[in-house]
Amino acid sequence: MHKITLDISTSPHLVKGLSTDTIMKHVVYALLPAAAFGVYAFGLNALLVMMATSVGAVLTEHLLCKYSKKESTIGDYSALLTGLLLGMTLPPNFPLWMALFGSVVSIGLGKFIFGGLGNNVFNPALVGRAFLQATFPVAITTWYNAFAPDRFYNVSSSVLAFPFMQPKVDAISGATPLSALKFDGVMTTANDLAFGFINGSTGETSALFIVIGGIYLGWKKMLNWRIPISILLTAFLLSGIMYLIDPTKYPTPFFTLFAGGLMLGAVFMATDMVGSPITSMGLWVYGILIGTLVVIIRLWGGLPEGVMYAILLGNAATPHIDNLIKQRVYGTSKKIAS
Amino acid sequence: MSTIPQNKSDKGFFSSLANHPNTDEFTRGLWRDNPVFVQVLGMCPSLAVSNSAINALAMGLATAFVLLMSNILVSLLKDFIPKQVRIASYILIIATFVTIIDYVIQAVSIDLHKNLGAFISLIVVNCLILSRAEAFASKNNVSKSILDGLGMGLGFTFALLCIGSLREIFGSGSLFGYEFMPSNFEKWVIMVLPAGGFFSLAFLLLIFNYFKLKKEGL
Amino acid sequence: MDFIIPIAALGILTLVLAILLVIANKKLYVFEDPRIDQVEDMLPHANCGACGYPGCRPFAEALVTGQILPGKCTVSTDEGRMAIATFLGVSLGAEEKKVARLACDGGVNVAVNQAYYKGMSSCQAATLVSGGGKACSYGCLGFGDCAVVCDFDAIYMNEFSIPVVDLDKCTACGDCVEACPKGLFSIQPINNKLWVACKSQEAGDEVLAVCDVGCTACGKCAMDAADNLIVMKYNLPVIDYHKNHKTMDPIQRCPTGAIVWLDDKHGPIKGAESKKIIRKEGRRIGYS
Amino acid sequence: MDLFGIYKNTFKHGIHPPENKDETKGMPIKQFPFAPVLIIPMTQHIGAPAQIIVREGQEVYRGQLIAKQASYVSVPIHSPVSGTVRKIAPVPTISGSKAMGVSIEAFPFSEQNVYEGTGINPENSSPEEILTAIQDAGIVGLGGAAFPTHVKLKVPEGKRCDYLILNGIECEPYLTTDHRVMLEQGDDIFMGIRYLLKVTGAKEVIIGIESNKKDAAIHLDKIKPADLPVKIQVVPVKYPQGSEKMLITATLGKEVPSGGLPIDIHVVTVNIATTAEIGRLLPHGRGIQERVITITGPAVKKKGNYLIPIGTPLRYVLDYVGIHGEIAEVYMGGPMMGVAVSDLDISITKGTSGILVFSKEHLPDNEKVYPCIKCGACVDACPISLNPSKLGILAKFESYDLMVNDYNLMDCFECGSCSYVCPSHIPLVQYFRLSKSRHKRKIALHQNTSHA
Amino acid sequence: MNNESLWSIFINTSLINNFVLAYFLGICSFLGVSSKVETGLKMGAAVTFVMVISALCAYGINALLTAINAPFLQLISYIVVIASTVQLVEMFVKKTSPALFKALGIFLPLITTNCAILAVALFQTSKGYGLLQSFVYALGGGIGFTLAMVLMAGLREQLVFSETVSVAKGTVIVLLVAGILSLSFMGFAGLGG
Repeated sequence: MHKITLDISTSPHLVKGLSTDTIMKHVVYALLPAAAFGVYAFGLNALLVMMATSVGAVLTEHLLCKYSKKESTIGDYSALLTGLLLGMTLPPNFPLWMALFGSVVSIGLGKFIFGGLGNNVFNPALVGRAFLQATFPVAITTWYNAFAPDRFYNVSSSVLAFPFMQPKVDAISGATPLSALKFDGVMTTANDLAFGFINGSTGETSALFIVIGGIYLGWKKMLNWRIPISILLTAFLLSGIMYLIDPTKYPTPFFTLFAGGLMLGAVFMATDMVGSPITSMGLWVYGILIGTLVVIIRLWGGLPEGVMYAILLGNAATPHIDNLIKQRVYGTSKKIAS
Repeated sequence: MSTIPQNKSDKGFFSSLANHPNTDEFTRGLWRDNPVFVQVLGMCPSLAVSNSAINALAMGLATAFVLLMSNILVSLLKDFIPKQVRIASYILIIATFVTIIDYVIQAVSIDLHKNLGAFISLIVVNCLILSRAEAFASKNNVSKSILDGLGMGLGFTFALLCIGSLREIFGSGSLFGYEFMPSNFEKWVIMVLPAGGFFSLAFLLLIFNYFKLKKEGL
Repeated sequence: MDFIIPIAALGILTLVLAILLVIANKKLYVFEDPRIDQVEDMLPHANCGACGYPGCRPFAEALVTGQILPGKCTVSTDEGRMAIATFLGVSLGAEEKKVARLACDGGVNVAVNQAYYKGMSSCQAATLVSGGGKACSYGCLGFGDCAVVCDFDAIYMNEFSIPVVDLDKCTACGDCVEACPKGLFSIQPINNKLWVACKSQEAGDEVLAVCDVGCTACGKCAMDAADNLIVMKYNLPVIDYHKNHKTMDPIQRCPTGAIVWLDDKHGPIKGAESKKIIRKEGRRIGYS
Repeated sequence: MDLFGIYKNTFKHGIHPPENKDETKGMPIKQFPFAPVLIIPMTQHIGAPAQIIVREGQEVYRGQLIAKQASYVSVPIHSPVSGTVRKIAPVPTISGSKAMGVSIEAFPFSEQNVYEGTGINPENSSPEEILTAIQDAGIVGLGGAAFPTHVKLKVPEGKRCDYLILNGIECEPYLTTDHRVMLEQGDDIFMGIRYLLKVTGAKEVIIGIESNKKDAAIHLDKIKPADLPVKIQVVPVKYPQGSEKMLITATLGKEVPSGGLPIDIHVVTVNIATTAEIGRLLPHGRGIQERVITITGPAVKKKGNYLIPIGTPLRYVLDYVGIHGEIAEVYMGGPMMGVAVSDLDISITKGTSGILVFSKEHLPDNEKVYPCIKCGACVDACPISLNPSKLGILAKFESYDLMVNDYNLMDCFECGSCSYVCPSHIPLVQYFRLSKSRHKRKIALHQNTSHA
Repeated sequence: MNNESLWSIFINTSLINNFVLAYFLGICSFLGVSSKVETGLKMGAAVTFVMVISALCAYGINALLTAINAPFLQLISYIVVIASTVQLVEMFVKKTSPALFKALGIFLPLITTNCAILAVALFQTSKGYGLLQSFVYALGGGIGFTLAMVLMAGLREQLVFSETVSVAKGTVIVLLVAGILSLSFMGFAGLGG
C-alpha cells in the first residue's frame, strides 16, 4: 500500500469560476469611459475629485478593517467602486476636503458599520452623496462650465479650499439642464444631452458612455439588465404621458432620460446588487418604483433632481419587495408565504 | 422580587460612591443608567429642539423640573391613587406641571418660547417622566424619588446638552450663540436638519457603547 | 364665575372618563397568575431547556402550577432554587449534580487523520463529508461545535483539539449532547468517575492503527472486575453504575488508557500500566 | 405557465457546467478484472442493511446469495466472485462510518461462471412475482441514490401509473455510463421495459435523453420493438435535468408536488441502466454482481467505461487504471453531487456510477469566500426556485426553523447549482445539508422527548 | 382659519414633515416596535386609529375651551382624553386578541406617551385647522408614521441577519438607518405645492 493523502470537500466539486472581486473590477472598468469623458469635459478638477474619493474610500476601508482587527477587504474592489461612483456624482469643482469627507461617510456610515460588503442596506456611494448634499448644499449645487478652455491646466480655487472652510465661489459657474429647466424654464437640446455637452456632475453627463458601460456589463452578465431597463422605461413612459398632456409645462421624455443623473443612477447605482431585490419579478417592481419616484420628484417636487433619493428609497423598499415577491417553489401551488 | 439580591446593579464604576444607600439613586441617572445613552428613553419630543445648545439646555431643564415635581407628587400620592387609573392620574399631574413650566418659559424669554414652540407641551408625553413615575416614584418614598428625579433629570439634561452642543458647533459654528469658528467656516447644514439629530445621537451612543464594550473587555 | 366653569368642565370630563375606565376594567379583565412573573424573574433566564421545558417562562408556569420542583433547574444557584422553593412554599426537590462527559480522548497528538477536510469549520458539517477525515470513524473531530453551542462557556478546546468540560460551569443542559454529530457526549452524574473514554467498536490493531489511546477491546478491565461491574459489549467496556463503581482498579489494567478515572480537580487519571503518550505535536495527516 | 413554449422540453432555471464527456463517451464498456479480495459492505442501498447468511471460510459461487434482505425496504446481496469468505467485520464505507461487510478472496484460476437461477418471463408472470424477482435480484437505482427499485415500482393502492419515464439524461459532467449502456445494451433495455410495463401498468413509456447523446437516441429508436409504446424524447442539455423531478417537468410539463412522489401525478421514473439490468438479470434469475462505471478525471491514465464487480476495492481500481501525479481528490459519482472519498479502502457499491480522480494540479485553488452580495445568480440557478441567498444567510445565523417553514429548505435536493454559480464561493450546499441534518435531528429529539 | 388644501396637508404630514423622520415624534415606539414588519404595521395602524380619534376629540375640546375661555386647560384635557382612549383600546385588545397584546407588549400603554398623538392634537390647534383638515392631518400623520415604521421594520428584519459592527448593534444602527431614511425623505421636499 502506498501512502496517499486525500482531500475531502463538499459537493459540488465544480465552480463556475466567476468571482465577486472580478465582478466589482469589471464594474469599475465599465465606469471608466464615462469617467474619462468627465475628465475630458471638465479637466483637471474632475480628475482630482474622483481621485480623492477613490483613494479616500479605499483608505477608509483599509483603516477601518485594520482598526477593528479584521482582514482588509479592499481586495474585493468594492471600496474602489464606491469611491469612484461617489466621485462621479459630485460636481467637478467640488472641494477636495468635502469629497474626502464624503468618501469616509460612504464607506464608514454606508457600508462598514453595517458589517461590510453584502450587509449594507443602502448603496454606500449614495449614502455619502446624500450626506454631502444635506451637509454642503451650496457647494454640491455649484456647477462648473464644461469645456472651459483652461480646464486641463487650471485647478479651480474651490477645489483646493482649505479643509472645513468655505470654498470661494468661482466666477464661471453654470447651470445643469435640470436646474435650468426647474428654475429658469430653459430647455437644453437633445443633441447636447445625448453627447454630454452639458454641465453637471463629472460622471453623469455622457449618457452615451454610460450606456456603453452598461451594455458591456450586461453582456458580461455582471449587471441585471432588468433594473436599468425598467427604471428608464418607467421614467420615459411617465414623463412621456405628462409631456403629451401639457408640452409647455413638462419636458420631453428624452430630456428626462438624458438629463441629470438618471442614466448613471439607473445603470450603475440602482444595480448595486446588495441593495436590490433578488428575484426577477422583484427587480421589475424595484425599477418601476424608482422610475416613478424620479419622475414625481423631478416634475412636482421642489428639487431639480431626484435620482439619488429615489434609489435610496428603492433600497429601503427592497426588503419588502423581497418579502412580498417570491418565486413559486417547484411543486407548490402558492408562492411561499412570508 | 426582593428575595434575590440584585447583583447586577453593584457593578458600575460609581459603586464606590454608593456608601450611602441613597447616593446611588442620584448618581445612576447621571451616567450608568443615563436615560438617553443607556435606556434611550425620552428622546421623542426633545430631539427635535436639540439643534442648538441653548434650546437643548432649556428643554432639558424644563424636563428635569417636570420630572422632579411629578416624581415628588406621585410618590406622595401613591397610596391614594387607585391602580386602574394610575397612568391617567400620573399624566394629569405631569400635564399640570408642564403647563406651569410653559408659562414660566414664556415669562423668562419669549424668543426661547417661540423656538421651543409646541415641543414644551410635548414634555407631557416624554416617556422618561412617565416611566420614572411608574417604575420608581410609585414604589418609593419621597426622598428617594427626589434624588431619582434629580439624577435622571440632570442626566437627561446633560445628554441633551451634548447633542445640542454637537449639533450647534458643527451646524452653526457656534456654541450658545457665541460664534467662535472663523467666519468662513463651512457650516454642516445636515447637523441642524432632522437627519443630523439621528446621526448625532447615534454617534454619541456609538462612543458610549465603545467605552462600555471596552470596559467589559470585548 | 370665570374659574368655576373650567373647573367644572375638567371635573366632569375626568369623572366621565374615570367611570368609563372602571367599567371597562371590570368587563375586560384577563386573569393571569402574578406569581408566574415573579418566579420567572427569580429564574436565571438562561432558557437552556435543561429542565425539560422550552424556556424559563414555561418552567415558571410549571413551578407555579406545581408540576415540577425548583431543583430541576440545574442552572440556578442553590440560593436561587431555595428562594423559589420558599416563595412557592414547596420542597426543593434536590437533584444530584450532573455534568457532560466526553467518550473520546483522541486528540491530534494521538489519533490519525486520513484526509484533509476542506470546508466549513464545524463537526456537524464535516461529518456529512465522508465522515470528516478522521481515521477513527467514531472519534472526536475537534472542530468544537460543542464549545460553540455551550451557553455557559463550560467547554473549551484543549491544545489537541479535544473539548474539556469545566465541571463548575457545566449545568448539564445537554446542548453539547445534541451538538456532537458523533454522539460522544452524555450527561452523567458527577460522581460517576470511572469512565470509558472511547467509542470505537473495533478491536485490536485496527484501533491502534488510527489512535494510540483507543479501546482495543482486550477485555482486561472486564476480566477481573468484581461483581461484573464491567462487561464487554460491542468491543467496548460497559460500566454498570448501579454497582459499586467507586474503584480505581479497572484503570490500572488498561494498556492504552482508554478507561480513566475522572478526578474533579486533576482531570482524567490513567492507570500505571497504560502507554505513556509524550507526543506534544499533532500527528501527520494520512497514514501508510 | 407555458405561454411562449420557453419551458417546453426542459425545466426552469438550471445551469450549464462544462460537460467533459468527450474523452469517455466513445469508449465501449470493458470488463474489469477481479481483485484478489473483494469487500462487500452490507449498506449498499437505502434502507435496512442486508443480513449476512455466509460464514467465514465458506466457499461461494459468483452470483450466489450472501446476504438476504432485512425488511421490505432492503435488498439481498449476491457474491460478485467465486471464492472463499475470508472475513466478516466492519468495513469502511463512503459515508465515513463503518458497516458490516464480507471479504471474499477470489479463486485465482476460476472461470467465474455466473450462478443461474430460475428466470421469469414478463408475459406470464404477475406484477407481484416480477416485483419479488426484482427484489431478489438485488436491484437498486443505479443512478447513484441506490434506492431499492421494487419499492419505487410498487404502485400504492388507489394510485395509478400512466407514464413510465426512463431516465437516460445523465446530466452530471464527466459521466458516460448511461450513454454507453443505451448504445450497447439496447435489447436489455427493451426487455426491462416489458417487465416494468407489466409491474406499473403504464400506458406509455418515455425515454428522456439529453441532446448531447443523440446517437444513443437514434440507436434506441432504430432497434425499438414495434409492439412497445415507447417514445424517445430528446431534451436540451441542462443540469440537473437528471433529477427525477426535473425530468418529469422536462418531458411531461408537470410538477411533482412539494413533499410528494412522482406517483402522485401518475408517473414512475426509472434509471435507464437499472432498466437494462432488470432486462438482463430477470430472464436468468440472476442477482446483480457488477455494474458499469465511468472512470475518468484529469489524473486517470486509462479512462473509460468499465464493467466492474461490486466490492472491488477503490485502491485496486485506481492501481489498475493508473494515475498521473499525486492524487488529491477522488469522487464517487459525478462532480456535482458526487461524494469525496476519504479512504481508498472503500469498495465499489451498487450506487457507484462514476469514479473521478483529480490530482493536485487539476484542482482549482481554494477560492476566497466573499460575503453574499445578493447578486441573485443562485436564485436564477435553483431548479426548484428556492432562494439560496437568503437560505445561506439564515443558515449562517442558524435560523433553521425559518429556513424550513418560510423558505422551503426541505425541498432542496442538493444539486449544487447554487454553489456552482456563486461568485462569492459560499458553500451553500454544505450549509443546506448541515441545516437539513440539524433540523431532522431536532425533530427526532423533539419526538423522543414528547413520547417519553 | 387655515386654507391649506387637504392634499397638501396630507403630503406634508405623511412624507415631507414625517412625524418620525422630521420631528422625532414617537421615536420611543418607533425604536421599540419596529423590529418586525408585522408588529410595525399593527402598531402603525393602532397609532393611526388613536391619532384620528384624538384629533377629532381635540377639535371638539378646543372649540369648547375657546367657548368657555380657558385655553390653559388645553394640554391637560387633550392628554386626559388621549390617555383614556388608549387605555380603552388596550383593554379591548387584551380581551379580544391576546396574541396581538403579547406582540405589542408594554408598548400599548406607551401609545399614551407617543408624542406623535398629542403632537397631532397640539399642532392642528396651533395651525387652526378645521374639522376635515384635522382629520386629514391626523390621517396623514398616522400613515406617515406607519410608513416610516414599516420601512424601518423591513430593514431591521434584514439587519438581524447581517454582521453589524458590535459597537453599533442595537439602537445605534437603527438610529443611523433612521437618519439615512430621513435623508431620503428629504427628496420629497416641495411636493404637494
